[in-house]
Amino acid sequence: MSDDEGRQATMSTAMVEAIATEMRDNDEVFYMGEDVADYGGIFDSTDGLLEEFGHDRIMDVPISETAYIGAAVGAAQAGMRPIAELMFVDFFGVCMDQLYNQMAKNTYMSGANVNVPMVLTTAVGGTYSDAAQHSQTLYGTFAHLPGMKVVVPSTAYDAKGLMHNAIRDDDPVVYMFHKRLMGIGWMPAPDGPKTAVPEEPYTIPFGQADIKREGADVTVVTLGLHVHRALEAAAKLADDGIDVEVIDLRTLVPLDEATILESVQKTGRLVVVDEDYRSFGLTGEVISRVVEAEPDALEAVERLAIPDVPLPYARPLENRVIPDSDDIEDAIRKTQP
Amino acid sequence: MSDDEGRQATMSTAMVEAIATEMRDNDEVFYMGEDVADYGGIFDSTDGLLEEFGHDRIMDVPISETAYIGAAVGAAQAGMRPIAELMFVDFFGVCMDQLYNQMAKNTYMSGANVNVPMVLTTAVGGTYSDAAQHSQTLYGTFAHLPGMKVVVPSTAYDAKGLMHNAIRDDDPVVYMFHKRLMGIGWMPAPDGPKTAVPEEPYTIPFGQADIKREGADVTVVTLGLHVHRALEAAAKLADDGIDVEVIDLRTLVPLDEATILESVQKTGRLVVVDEDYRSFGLTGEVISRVVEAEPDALEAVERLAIPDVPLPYARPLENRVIPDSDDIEDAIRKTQP
Amino acid sequence: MGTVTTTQLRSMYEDMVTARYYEERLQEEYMEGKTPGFDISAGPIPGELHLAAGHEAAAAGVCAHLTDEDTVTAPHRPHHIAIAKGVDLKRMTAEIFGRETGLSAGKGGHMHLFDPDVNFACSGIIAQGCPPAVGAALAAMKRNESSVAVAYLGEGAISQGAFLESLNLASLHDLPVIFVVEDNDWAISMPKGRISVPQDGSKRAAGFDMPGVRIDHDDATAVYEAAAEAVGRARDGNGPTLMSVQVHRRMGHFMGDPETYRPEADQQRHQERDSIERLAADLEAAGVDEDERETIREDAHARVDDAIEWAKDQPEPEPDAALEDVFSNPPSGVTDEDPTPEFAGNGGADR
Amino acid sequence: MGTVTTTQLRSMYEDMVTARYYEERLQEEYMEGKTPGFDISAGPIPGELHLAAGHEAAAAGVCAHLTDEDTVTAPHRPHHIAIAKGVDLKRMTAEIFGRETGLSAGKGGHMHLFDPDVNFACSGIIAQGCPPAVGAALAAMKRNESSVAVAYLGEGAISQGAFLESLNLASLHDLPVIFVVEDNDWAISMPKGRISVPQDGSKRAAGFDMPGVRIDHDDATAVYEAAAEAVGRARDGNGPTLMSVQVHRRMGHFMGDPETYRPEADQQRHQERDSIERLAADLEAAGVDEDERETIREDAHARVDDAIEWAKDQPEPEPDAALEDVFSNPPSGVTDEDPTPEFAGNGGADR
Ligand SMILES: Cc1ncc(C[n+]2csc(CCOP(=O)(O)OP(=O)(O)O)c2C)c(N)n1
Ligand SMILES: Cc1ncc(C[n+]2csc(CCOP(=O)(O)OP(=O)(O)O)c2C)c(N)n1
Ligand SMILES: [Mg+2]
Ligand SMILES: [Mg+2]
Repeated sequence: MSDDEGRQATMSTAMVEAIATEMRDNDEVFYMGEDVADYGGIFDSTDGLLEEFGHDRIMDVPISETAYIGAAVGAAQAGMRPIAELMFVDFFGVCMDQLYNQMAKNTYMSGANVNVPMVLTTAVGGTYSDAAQHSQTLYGTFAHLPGMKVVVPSTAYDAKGLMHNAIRDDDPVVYMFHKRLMGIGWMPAPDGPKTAVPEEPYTIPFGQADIKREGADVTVVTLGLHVHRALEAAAKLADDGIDVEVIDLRTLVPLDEATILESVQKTGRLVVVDEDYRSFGLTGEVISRVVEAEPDALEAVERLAIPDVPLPYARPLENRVIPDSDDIEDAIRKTQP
Repeated sequence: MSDDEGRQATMSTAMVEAIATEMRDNDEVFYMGEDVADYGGIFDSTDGLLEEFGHDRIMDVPISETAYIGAAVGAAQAGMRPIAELMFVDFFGVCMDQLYNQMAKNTYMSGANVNVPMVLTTAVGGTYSDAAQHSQTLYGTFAHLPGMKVVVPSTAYDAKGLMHNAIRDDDPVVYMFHKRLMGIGWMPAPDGPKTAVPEEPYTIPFGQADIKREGADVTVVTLGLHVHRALEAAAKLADDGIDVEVIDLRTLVPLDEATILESVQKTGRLVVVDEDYRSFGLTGEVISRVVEAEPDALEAVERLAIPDVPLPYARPLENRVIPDSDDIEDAIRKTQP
Repeated sequence: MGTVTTTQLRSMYEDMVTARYYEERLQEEYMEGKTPGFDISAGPIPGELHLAAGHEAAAAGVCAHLTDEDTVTAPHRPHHIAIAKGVDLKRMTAEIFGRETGLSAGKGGHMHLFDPDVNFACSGIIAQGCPPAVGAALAAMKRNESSVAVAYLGEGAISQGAFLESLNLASLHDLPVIFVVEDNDWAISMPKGRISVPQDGSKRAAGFDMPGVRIDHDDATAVYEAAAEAVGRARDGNGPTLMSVQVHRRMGHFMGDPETYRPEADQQRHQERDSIERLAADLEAAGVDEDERETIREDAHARVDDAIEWAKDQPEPEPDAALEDVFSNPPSGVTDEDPTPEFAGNGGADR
Repeated sequence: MGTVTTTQLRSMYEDMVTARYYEERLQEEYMEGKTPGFDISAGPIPGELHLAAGHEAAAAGVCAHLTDEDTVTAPHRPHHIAIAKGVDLKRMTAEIFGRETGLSAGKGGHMHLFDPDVNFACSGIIAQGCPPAVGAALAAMKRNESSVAVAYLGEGAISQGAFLESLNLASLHDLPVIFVVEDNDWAISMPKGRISVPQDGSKRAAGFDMPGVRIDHDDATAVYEAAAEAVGRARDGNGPTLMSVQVHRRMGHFMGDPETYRPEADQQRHQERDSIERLAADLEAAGVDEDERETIREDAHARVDDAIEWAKDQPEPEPDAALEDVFSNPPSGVTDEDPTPEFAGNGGADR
């Protein structure tokens, strides 16, 4: 919506609405996860779905991620369209073989004789002192390994459209929702993610980044929570006459290189902001794509991410390592002539 | 050794020699893995050790990577110095939680109250048609997650010194040996990895890249098998008057940024060659580090890696995606004025 | 001999002699170019090769009860199971030779055979075929279909989380799935007693409230009968079964395995126990005489020779084909017209 | 009441009332600033908080048999176990409040308490404490020490690969390790019957040739006696034991859990079963009267209040401390003089 008209919804509501619609339309869609039935998802990812669809289609599962996510792979190969939830992305290590050696590779290893139409939903992100085993985004970890489409919505509007596309997609999609954006009662979201959301279904194709704010002086490439932190920084800098363009990647695989390049050609300055670990990840990828495609476009570049340490617990420590809008502001200023 | 004098050894011999020496010196060192005892390691990583140390210290284990690698974590926290082998790095998905949520993070999560002096050895790499589940290097996957030192030797000399350092190190070290370099009877190695190796112990500190060939016209940054492929390309290009510098990273964590920068300041041209997936990995990281530190140093840059597809089986397909010396030659030529 | 009919005996025999001859022929082809110096990258068959001579009874005896609608997942040693499940022999062979017309267009190889026509798949990671088999069974239950799923694994895999978690999930929902442990005593160089307690994989069932059955001699008829019960139970909605079948490893773990860790007496013993001869005796008793069996064998051998011949004639894939098939769909996930409603086109843009 | 002495009863009582009061006090502190509107980021205690009121008997009854040399790994709900194991209460509390003098200098928080002085560690990932406990037991065996290891887990964890694989590894080598399942009927919102068969975790032992014992009422004395046998068996080199102890979840899964999924009657039932009152009755019978118990309680409460007071007075860590402690050693791995022999300095350089 180009303005705030229409029904406002939280990100979780929008996401759940897409799931419900697809489930109504297609009996082959079902949802498996821990605490997704009676609880409605620890982060509201299935809120209200049990009432409409019952325990058969909104399935609580044993705390056996390898077994039930692998079962989703098997059901998907049999032609169903399961959605499996990994409660926190930080738990990927207990089921990664199913995710990357089976779900992600079976299509290729079979010469596309077989496909795996499933969605893995998973909660990501920090900012609430959940420490090293419950606060990561792992964006780079998933985007690095081929065979998975990787989706990271930042608004309710995007969350719904991307979820419709994810469920309809014939390939495995990893759908990473940031806890801080969901609009959960006990974890207040910033203002941005709650947007106008049409009631009818719509899709947002993968690989189309979204320019969340247009600007002429510097390009900020980011995703998830940090879209909103970047917009905050941009609003502050506008007062100082620095005109910031904020690109929300929305999907990491596929990556919308074209939109990034176009923006950088305009601004000549690039700040990449990521909530994942700094090295061997997203910031390096975006910068390299630009340098490779347009060796002379960049006059200044900054990368901002978790400084290669696990996520600490205490607030001053966590605040130190997760970039906030002040950090983004500083990074942007550094790129200015 | 500055020339080929002295005893020549294969990479596996050199690696095993370091392990044997450390085991003789320190009763707390032991080795766990599948087929490491009577078989001597599928890739010769423990060849001959059973005879000297017996089944108690060269332990075959159940095919339960989570259990035995986690047991190594526990034994290390109790002060022993276990070496645990993951037969192929491609299997990391069945035990990743122990590797990254326990082994790699316990030091940080305990405020260094606890440390985890263990080595994870693992075989990496393709070139022999072992397909998507047995041919990866996953360099970027491991280097991305904080808390593990990541070592990738390319020669017998380096393999020995790095292994001594790895076992003596008080922190977790992931030691990735490339199958094609080991000098295994049934998988002929190229010429390079067999080098002169002193009989006595020596260490190579982590974070010191090694300039395997000096050159003035272009910097090739690479590691593992591709050090040798780059040297081959360099030799061919020398005939055409292109003087190639080849940097062997040797460790990814820590990464020797200084050596890379110094070289690039000299050559102005950078080719990064990796046997891991292209996106969100090593090539992007190296390029970004250079661009960040020396925004104007680079006149040309090329990245060469697996083009974001799983590793295919048939030879023409595998050859297509793993960079060979011709590909490196081409990439280097593209950087030349 | 209970329930098994002569037709079924004959059909199992056919599968088993096909599989045995197939492995022998592949061994020949594989070793060509690798003799005398074994170089894994030389010769007409690329990569690793795990052959299953001595395992045939476990495949034939179980798959005899399955239709194309039933799902089977196999581990790294899959050929005999694929054959018993009815996987297209020619395209499977072409895949093993790395050819364009192979089941996976040369991308998968011998550990990654997928034939959706008969719902067969495999994976080279220990025990990771179990969860997808449970998933196929779950799909059958959800769709109210009577198909079942079978997950094969080695006795070395009985201590892997993926298998153990699958037992609970299958038992919890009474899913129509059968786990078949092919117990050949060895996990590469590790004898089963060195790595698992108890050694009999079927005993794992006890901790998961499901029946476990052990067939401790590789007798196809005995496997058939145990499987009749297990598959019947699954089809009737009465839940999963765990079977452990004693088989034999007549060859090395993979081709090129020197087997220096293996006592000669053990090798000997595994050669002597021949499930095929055993089944021949059952056939004889059922009135299928050596002449008839000879005909079956000859037909089987011809089929195998044909498949190998055909496969070797197939073209290798074009190098650039390596860049295809990461996704079955365009990366955008959009195949048809963009169903985005009009006003949503600019929807995200300005928040 | 068999083997338990009055001293031991008294000591268990002390641990249990300490733990109970600790959780009640933490609950108060935690909810401060989170009432009426619950915001997980507000108030003096950061992050999630999983309290163990109702679990005390499982901790006290087992840890009563342990010394500082024995290792314990706890899951996400660790305080009562830490207390019974003798973890420094002040530094643990400071850690929970995110202070610089906390056990982990504020880096770990309540799910990541490490006290090497008493060999206590925990992990927030389901069942992943099991393999390290097996490793501690393996180290003890290799070093010929008589120490044992105990891995705690919830009944929700009995279907996780890490636990199941650990059973085999421990049983295979007869390692001195005890697995203690704290069965509080619930895994967050999932009742045990919905996610595991059988529901009694101790039954898993059957598939791994090891003894399984169930204590189906949370009676510290009964736990103590079962643990005496299990720990004794381990110390004597006779291998592992799997125990499952019925406990009760008197509070929500984590603080802020609305428990809307939980029937009132169930909540009621869990409140009524009080292991502390039960133990009080045992103490009474052993001649420790209410006056003496009151003194024990008062001392315990004072210790807890002190610890909390102290913790809240501690400084928060400096932000830049976040950048330290990824490694205990310099990244180079070299602490002392470079022991590289002379000629090796340039060794790699020219190949
Ligand atoms: C998770 C994992 N760990 C290790 C391996 C390497 N590996 C391949 S086959 C094998 C032995 C398997 O033994 P078993 O299950 O008994 O099957 P068999 O080969 O005897 O048929 C091992 C360890 C693997 N493929 N996956
Ligand atoms: C591998 C993994 N999956 C899921 C979770 C999320 N989680 C945390 S506690 C919990 C429930 C645990 O139940 P139980 O083991 O019975 O312990 P309780 O909380 O009842 O003490 C879950 C699912 C996790 N931490 N790790
Ligand atoms: Mg076997
Ligand atoms: Mg519980």
